Amino acid sequence: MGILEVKGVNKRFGGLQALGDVNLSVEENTVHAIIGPNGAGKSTLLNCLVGKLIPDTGSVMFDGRSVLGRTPYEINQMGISRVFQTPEIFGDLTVFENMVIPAFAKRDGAFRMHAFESVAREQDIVERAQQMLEEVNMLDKLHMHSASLSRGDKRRLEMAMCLLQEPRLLLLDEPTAGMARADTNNTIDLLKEIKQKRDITICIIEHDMHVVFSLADRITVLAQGSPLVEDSPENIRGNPKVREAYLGEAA
Amino acid sequence: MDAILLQILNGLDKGSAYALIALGLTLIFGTLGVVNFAHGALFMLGAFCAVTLQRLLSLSFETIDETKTDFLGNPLKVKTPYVEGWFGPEVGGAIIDWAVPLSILVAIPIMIGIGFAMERGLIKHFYKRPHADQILVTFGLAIVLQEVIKYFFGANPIQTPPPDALLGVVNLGSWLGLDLPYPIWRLVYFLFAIVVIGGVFSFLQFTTFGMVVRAGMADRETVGLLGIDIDRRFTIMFGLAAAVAGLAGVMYGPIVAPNYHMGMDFLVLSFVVVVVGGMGSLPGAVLAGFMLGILESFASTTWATTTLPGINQIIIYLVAIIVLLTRPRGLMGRKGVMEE
Amino acid sequence: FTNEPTGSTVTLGFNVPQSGPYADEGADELRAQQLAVEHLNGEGDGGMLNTFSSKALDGTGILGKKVTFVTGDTQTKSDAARASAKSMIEKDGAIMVNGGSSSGVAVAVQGLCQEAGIIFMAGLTHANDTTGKDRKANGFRHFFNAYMSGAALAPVLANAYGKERRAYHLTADYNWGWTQQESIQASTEALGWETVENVLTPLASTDFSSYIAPVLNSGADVLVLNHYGGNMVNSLTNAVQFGLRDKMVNGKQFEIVVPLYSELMAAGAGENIKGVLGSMNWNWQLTDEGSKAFVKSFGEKYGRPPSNSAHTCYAQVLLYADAVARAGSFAPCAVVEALEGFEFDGLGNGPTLYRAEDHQCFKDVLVVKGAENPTNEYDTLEVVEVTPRAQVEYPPNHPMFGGDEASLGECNDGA
Amino acid sequence: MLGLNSKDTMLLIVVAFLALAAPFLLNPFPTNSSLAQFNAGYPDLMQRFAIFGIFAIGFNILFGLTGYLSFGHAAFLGVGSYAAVWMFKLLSYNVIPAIILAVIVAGLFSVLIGYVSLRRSGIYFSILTLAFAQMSFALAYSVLSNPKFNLTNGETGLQVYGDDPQILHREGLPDVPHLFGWAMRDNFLELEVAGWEFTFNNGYYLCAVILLVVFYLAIRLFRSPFGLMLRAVKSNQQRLNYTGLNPKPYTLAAFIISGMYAGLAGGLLAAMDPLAGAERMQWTASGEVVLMTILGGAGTLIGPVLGAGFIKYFENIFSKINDNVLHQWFAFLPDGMEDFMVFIVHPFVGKGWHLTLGILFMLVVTFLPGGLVEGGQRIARLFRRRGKKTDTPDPEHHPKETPHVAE
Amino acid sequence: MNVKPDFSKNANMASTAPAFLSVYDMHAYYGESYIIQGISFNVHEGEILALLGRNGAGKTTTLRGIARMDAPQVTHGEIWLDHQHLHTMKSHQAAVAGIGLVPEDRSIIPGLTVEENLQLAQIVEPIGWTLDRLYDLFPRLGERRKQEGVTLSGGEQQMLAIARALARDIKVLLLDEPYEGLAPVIVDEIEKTLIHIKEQGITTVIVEQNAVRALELADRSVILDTGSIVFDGTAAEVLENAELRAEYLAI
Ligand SMILES: Nc1ncnc2c1ncn2[C@@H]1O[C@H](COP(=O)(O)OP(=O)(O)OP(=O)(O)O)[C@@H](O)[C@H]1O
Ligand SMILES: Nc1ncnc2c1ncn2[C@@H]1O[C@H](COP(=O)(O)OP(=O)(O)OP(=O)(O)O)[C@@H](O)[C@H]1O
Ligand SMILES: [Mg+2]
Ligand SMILES: [Mg+2]
Repeated sequence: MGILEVKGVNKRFGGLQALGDVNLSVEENTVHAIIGPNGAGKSTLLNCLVGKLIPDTGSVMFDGRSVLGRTPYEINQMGISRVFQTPEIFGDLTVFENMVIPAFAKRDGAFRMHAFESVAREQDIVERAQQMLEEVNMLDKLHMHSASLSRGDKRRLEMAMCLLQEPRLLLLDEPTAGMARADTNNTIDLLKEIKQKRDITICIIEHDMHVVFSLADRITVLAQGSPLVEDSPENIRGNPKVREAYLGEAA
Repeated sequence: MDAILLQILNGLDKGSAYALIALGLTLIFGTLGVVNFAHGALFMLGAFCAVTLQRLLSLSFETIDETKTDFLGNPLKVKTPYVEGWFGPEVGGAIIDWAVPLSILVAIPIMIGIGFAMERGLIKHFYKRPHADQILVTFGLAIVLQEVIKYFFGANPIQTPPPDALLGVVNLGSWLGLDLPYPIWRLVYFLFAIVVIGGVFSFLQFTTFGMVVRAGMADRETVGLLGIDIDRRFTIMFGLAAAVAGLAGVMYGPIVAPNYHMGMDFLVLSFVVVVVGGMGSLPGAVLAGFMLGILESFASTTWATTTLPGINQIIIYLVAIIVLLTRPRGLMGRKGVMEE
Repeated sequence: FTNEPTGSTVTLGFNVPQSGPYADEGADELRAQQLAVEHLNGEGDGGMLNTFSSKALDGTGILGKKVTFVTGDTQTKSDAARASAKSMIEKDGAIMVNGGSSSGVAVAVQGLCQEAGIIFMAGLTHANDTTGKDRKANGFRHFFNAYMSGAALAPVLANAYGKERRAYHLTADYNWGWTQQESIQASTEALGWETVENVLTPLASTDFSSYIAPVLNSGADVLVLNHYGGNMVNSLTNAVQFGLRDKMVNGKQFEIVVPLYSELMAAGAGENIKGVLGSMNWNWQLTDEGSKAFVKSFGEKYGRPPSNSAHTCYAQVLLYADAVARAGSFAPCAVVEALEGFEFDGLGNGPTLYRAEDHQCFKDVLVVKGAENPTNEYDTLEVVEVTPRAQVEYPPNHPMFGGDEASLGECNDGA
Repeated sequence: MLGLNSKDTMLLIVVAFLALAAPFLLNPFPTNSSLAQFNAGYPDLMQRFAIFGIFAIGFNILFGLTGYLSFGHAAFLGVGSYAAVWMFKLLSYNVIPAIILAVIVAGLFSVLIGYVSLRRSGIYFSILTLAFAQMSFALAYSVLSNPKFNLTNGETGLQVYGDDPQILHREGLPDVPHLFGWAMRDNFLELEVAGWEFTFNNGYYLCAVILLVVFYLAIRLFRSPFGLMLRAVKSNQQRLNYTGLNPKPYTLAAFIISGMYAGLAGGLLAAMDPLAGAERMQWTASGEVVLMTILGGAGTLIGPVLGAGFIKYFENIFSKINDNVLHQWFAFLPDGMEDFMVFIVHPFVGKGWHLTLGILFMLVVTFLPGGLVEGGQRIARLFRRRGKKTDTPDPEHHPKETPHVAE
Repeated sequence: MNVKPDFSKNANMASTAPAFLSVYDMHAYYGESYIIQGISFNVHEGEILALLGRNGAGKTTTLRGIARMDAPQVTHGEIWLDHQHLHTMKSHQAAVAGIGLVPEDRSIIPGLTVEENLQLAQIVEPIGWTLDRLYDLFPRLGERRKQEGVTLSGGEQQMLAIARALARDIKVLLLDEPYEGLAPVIVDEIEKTLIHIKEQGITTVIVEQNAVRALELADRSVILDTGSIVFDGTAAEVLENAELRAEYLAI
């Protein structure tokens, strides 16, 4: 029984069957990659996991509890964090403030009326934010307006925000897209390190096979809304069907 | 029965006024995304185009009539309009009489010009600014326009009567055996509204103009990358909207005598209509205009006001609340337009 | 007492609407008040000072102090009016406040002046409450009121249109509208008319078509428009548009009545008011000496005849100054005493009484009608009848005026 | 100090100084000079500055932080005033219960309206709040003032009558709003110094103290995690949701807090002048606070107060300048010139005060996108630049602009 | 080692082959921040230039500067395209002059369908490929032509953005990270397309984090670091120079 159990999920957009009977089981403390052609439904699947979309049929269980019908923030509070395909950050706030918010969410839950404390005086939170920024190499950008970050930096920031929450399940939708090679490698190292340090399950969507094969313990290939195969990375790399439908020369 | 039909007619008429005002507003507000608090002022300027033309046409020379006296006991100065002097009382009188319809011709270029000037001179700098700033600047502009009109024309309402030929009442129901007397000018207004609405719709529907402007609103930058000069089109759109607002005002003059603050009176209402119709939707604005007009008419009946005292005062807002709570984006709103 | 003038001047506060729909009305009031100040200071031709029955004023200001004035904008909102009046009192040291163009404002400012301890002379306020349930010791009203309109109009209406009439009232849905409607209904019913319906219309309405249309099928043959200002212009215009005036109902010609007229409204309504009956406090066409003197000096200065609210504001400035002069003191309570029960003449409207019990002026009331053939732009109304004062009088404890409970309270000299 | 960092402490001290010294600062001209017209240091206007400052600060907590533009905030102000006057009518003229009830009632009212309106965002939210406020206004103006059930006294405004119960009123207490016998409208000190007159009014100082308290609270709120969350709502609600935070209670709390600020302002208005008019709830009044906030600088701490002062100043000072005053000003000029100047200035003052205000709105927002606060910052920067110029040339401006490059 | 641009050696400014697109001493700002600090380079007609560098190096800024977008503000410098001076133009004029930019965030226009997004590109002359031809190139878009553009999957959006650039008759194609978020097979496809485009005589500037792929495709390469050019030479040179790659590209 995995920490995340997706059973028989279907999702239609008008005439389009975006997800067709998806079953997926993610084991605790593993890195599970989902790959597949563009438009296969990977992001849609992720959307169903975090409450952005509600599947037409099927069930999604996280740690034995259903996530369906819960709002995104409840799902996050259950321990699921997500990095989006196009960076979603608080553009009007500074990098530091961006980091502080998830720290509060982690510490105080979905709502707390702390209208008279001062952010600057919450030592634990401030330290936590700085420490995390250091880990992703962004401490020098602490007081920058996050909207004026370059695209790769925005991605790193969003990653850091999610990691700071120490989620039990981290969903990454193409976390290294647009990142410079050096930072991609750093990210891989960072994720590996985090995995080592604490119990975390990672579900990653990525088109960069370097990343996928460096991290994944298991890979599911999605095509046209349904899982094509699920296997270990070695086997996937060797699978001719996958090579033809997806990997091309990269394999 | 007659009473109900009559209220429907009234509602259609009110509705066409609302729809016409909202149509102009939604071009700027719903489509260009500029919160234009000066829209009411444009409507008012339209009405004052008619007032001005009427005044110009009745510019007079004075002759002294010794037989009568004025309020100070001096000999009375009799005024004769120049046009009557030039064309004779018959033709001259008729020209003055037709001042309101004539002013449509005058108002179109004037209002388009005002729209252009307003966009080029002011609004242009505010597309990328927060809505709040747009509110402040257009509100400022509205005040200035109003005060200028007040300075020249005073605060009192000024009658702009329709031509005599369109003055009376027709019985719309005579061929049905019903008694439905209805002012001719209001019918004219209704038809006029339909024509203008139809014209604007087909312009935006059957040309790519509408699509380009919508696209430009959503993402100016990208549209520029595709070689489209969006600024020019925004200016045209503004001119169009100003013309629609102005025409609504010109034709409304005979129904309600123009005064300098008539725009403000309509301003809030027209925003409500546009939003109830749904941001970015032209048909929505028109539909909401007619719907609110008719509902308001029925809420004004004695039956309604005795059942629910004060309902006539709040009906529009009540309906707006209900619509917005049941339909998140108004009647026909498009997603993503001014929802942040 | 508050703002006791110590220097060589005395300051009056003229609080009138300068923005909003009644701005023109306010401007006219202001002109008249300025003229009054000139006359008090001995400039100009003296206007009604020459015809005023009391001769306490001599053109050297008030009690030898030169009169100056400050102005303010009521915006026709009670809040703004009070703010403006307060600034006159607190900042400019005004000893009296005069003017205004709505009953709500009059009542609000009257209350303020009562508390602050200065004299308030109401401008155009027609609701019964101003000198009815909201009467105040420091407040005075020269203008007539809704009850008087009814009392003056009803007989004329009965004469002109007969006693068997069915009236339909459209009434502006706020305090003034209600009191006027109540008064007109009472006085017309007393003469045999029947009231078919009274419909309240929102103040913010501009298009009254949906209120006019039901009139057509109601069986009524008279429409009474208890509206003022823009409301009245629009409702009347709409009624005419719907052909009401050309209609025959119950075998009679359909008629429209506008109980309260003003010159500005009449100008705004244009042709539509031809032949429509209503009432007024005063009109520039009156031919008594006082009126003639006033129209002359106003007309020569501003090139136009004064409106009836201008007349009221002018008269009140003189009345106030005169009371101070007779009392020999600016102290509000002394002024109140001098004005209470004061009988005078020569300010238009014939012999007039400032009644002590409620500070309401009693004088002749005009019934007017829209001119059929105006010879110039100011000649919009013609006087049909001057209703004698006796006919419009009522006891101070009349139920429409707060009954027995209404009281002026104590006069207040302030700090 | 007081849990603020040094910059905020400075700001608070400056505001405190300005507020407490207002009777001096706002009366810079001798009473008999021709410029005395511009003095604003009389009780009523000073009270208004403070009260509308409070109103705008509260509005800014909602709008400046969350970006939710309420177009119906005047409803809370109005409700607060009505509540306060009712307390005067029923209990006594003591302002404490009146102000407390005003805040509570406005708070409850804003729970109701906020809960419903916050189900939508953007312009849809604005129109919902507008609709609620306009309904409140329409009902207060007419229906709720009918003789049978007179809650608001309609057009005239709710006021205290002699026959009101006032059950806690005792002999010896003033018959006007007071703070334990300390009448709001009285002045505790009137100074005359060589042609200058300064009035120290009880009511104003009550308002000023309350203003300082709520300003302090607003600073704390802006710097708090709660304030941060509100700014996050404005920036990216979706991200906030996926970060495990529920935006709803945050925005609702902000809405209620700002509603209570409005109620407080309404209560104070009634406490200074015990009359509550329905126009206080009209959309123009709601629009006014929007304008105040934007004009001063939305999202800044001091901006709304400046904006409120600016608009109230025009309303009360410029509207009172009439031709007579103009003639006095220009009396030193030769006659023809004098008339000409009066002719030129005339349209912009007195009954033309709106025109000036409108022009200033346009100028400020066009040239100072951040409102008056930005104007202040620019001036400050100018001074700083000038001071700095001597040390190092600004490295940021290394390449000179060349004319042939289009922007 | 620090590789400074050496114009006399690489001699592009004074090269014998006439430059087609030429950037000379460009300086650009975002507000107060000085991003592009005087860069010059040339692109010859029909070649593919790879513009490389780390996150935040200023690649996007450079492309936007060339396309004459409102931000950044180019305060100094000249940009020439085929004897026309772009630096006096607005972005729509530059577009008409022959610039086609595929922005890094794809900028699919909300509210418009796929087809409308393409039609929009064909409103102003010069018109390039027909819609049919574009759908042939990207069949996926043909299938989705009635769908709202922004609901496309990430990869589909990328295709649409490229297709939209080709719908106009452009002289220079500026690609900002075109492979980002694309399945490896699709990257292969697009690579082929780019070669095809090159054969049509269209000049291309490509910004890409997948530097090796970009360099394999490109004729020449320019490397940026914090707003300045640190290398300008042939693509082969970069591939051979391990030091350079390690220092600026981390590969
Ligand atoms: N809101 C929507 N309405 C209609 N169709 C949609 C919507 N959202 C997604 N789709 C379609 O569903 C399909 C799956 O999309 P999804 O974003 O899940 O793909 P993906 O696997 O993440 O692809 P990529 O790797 O390119 O990001 C796509 O064809 C897309 O066009
Ligand atoms: N709108 C902006 N306002 C201010 N600074 C900005 C803005 N956009 C980008 N910058 C800054 O300009 C610098 C260059 O950004 P640019 O986007 O050109 O980098 P890039 O090379 O494209 O990086 P990436 O590979 O991450 O996309 C970065 O330091 C970035 O922080
Ligand atoms: Mg995806
Ligand atoms: Mg980039």
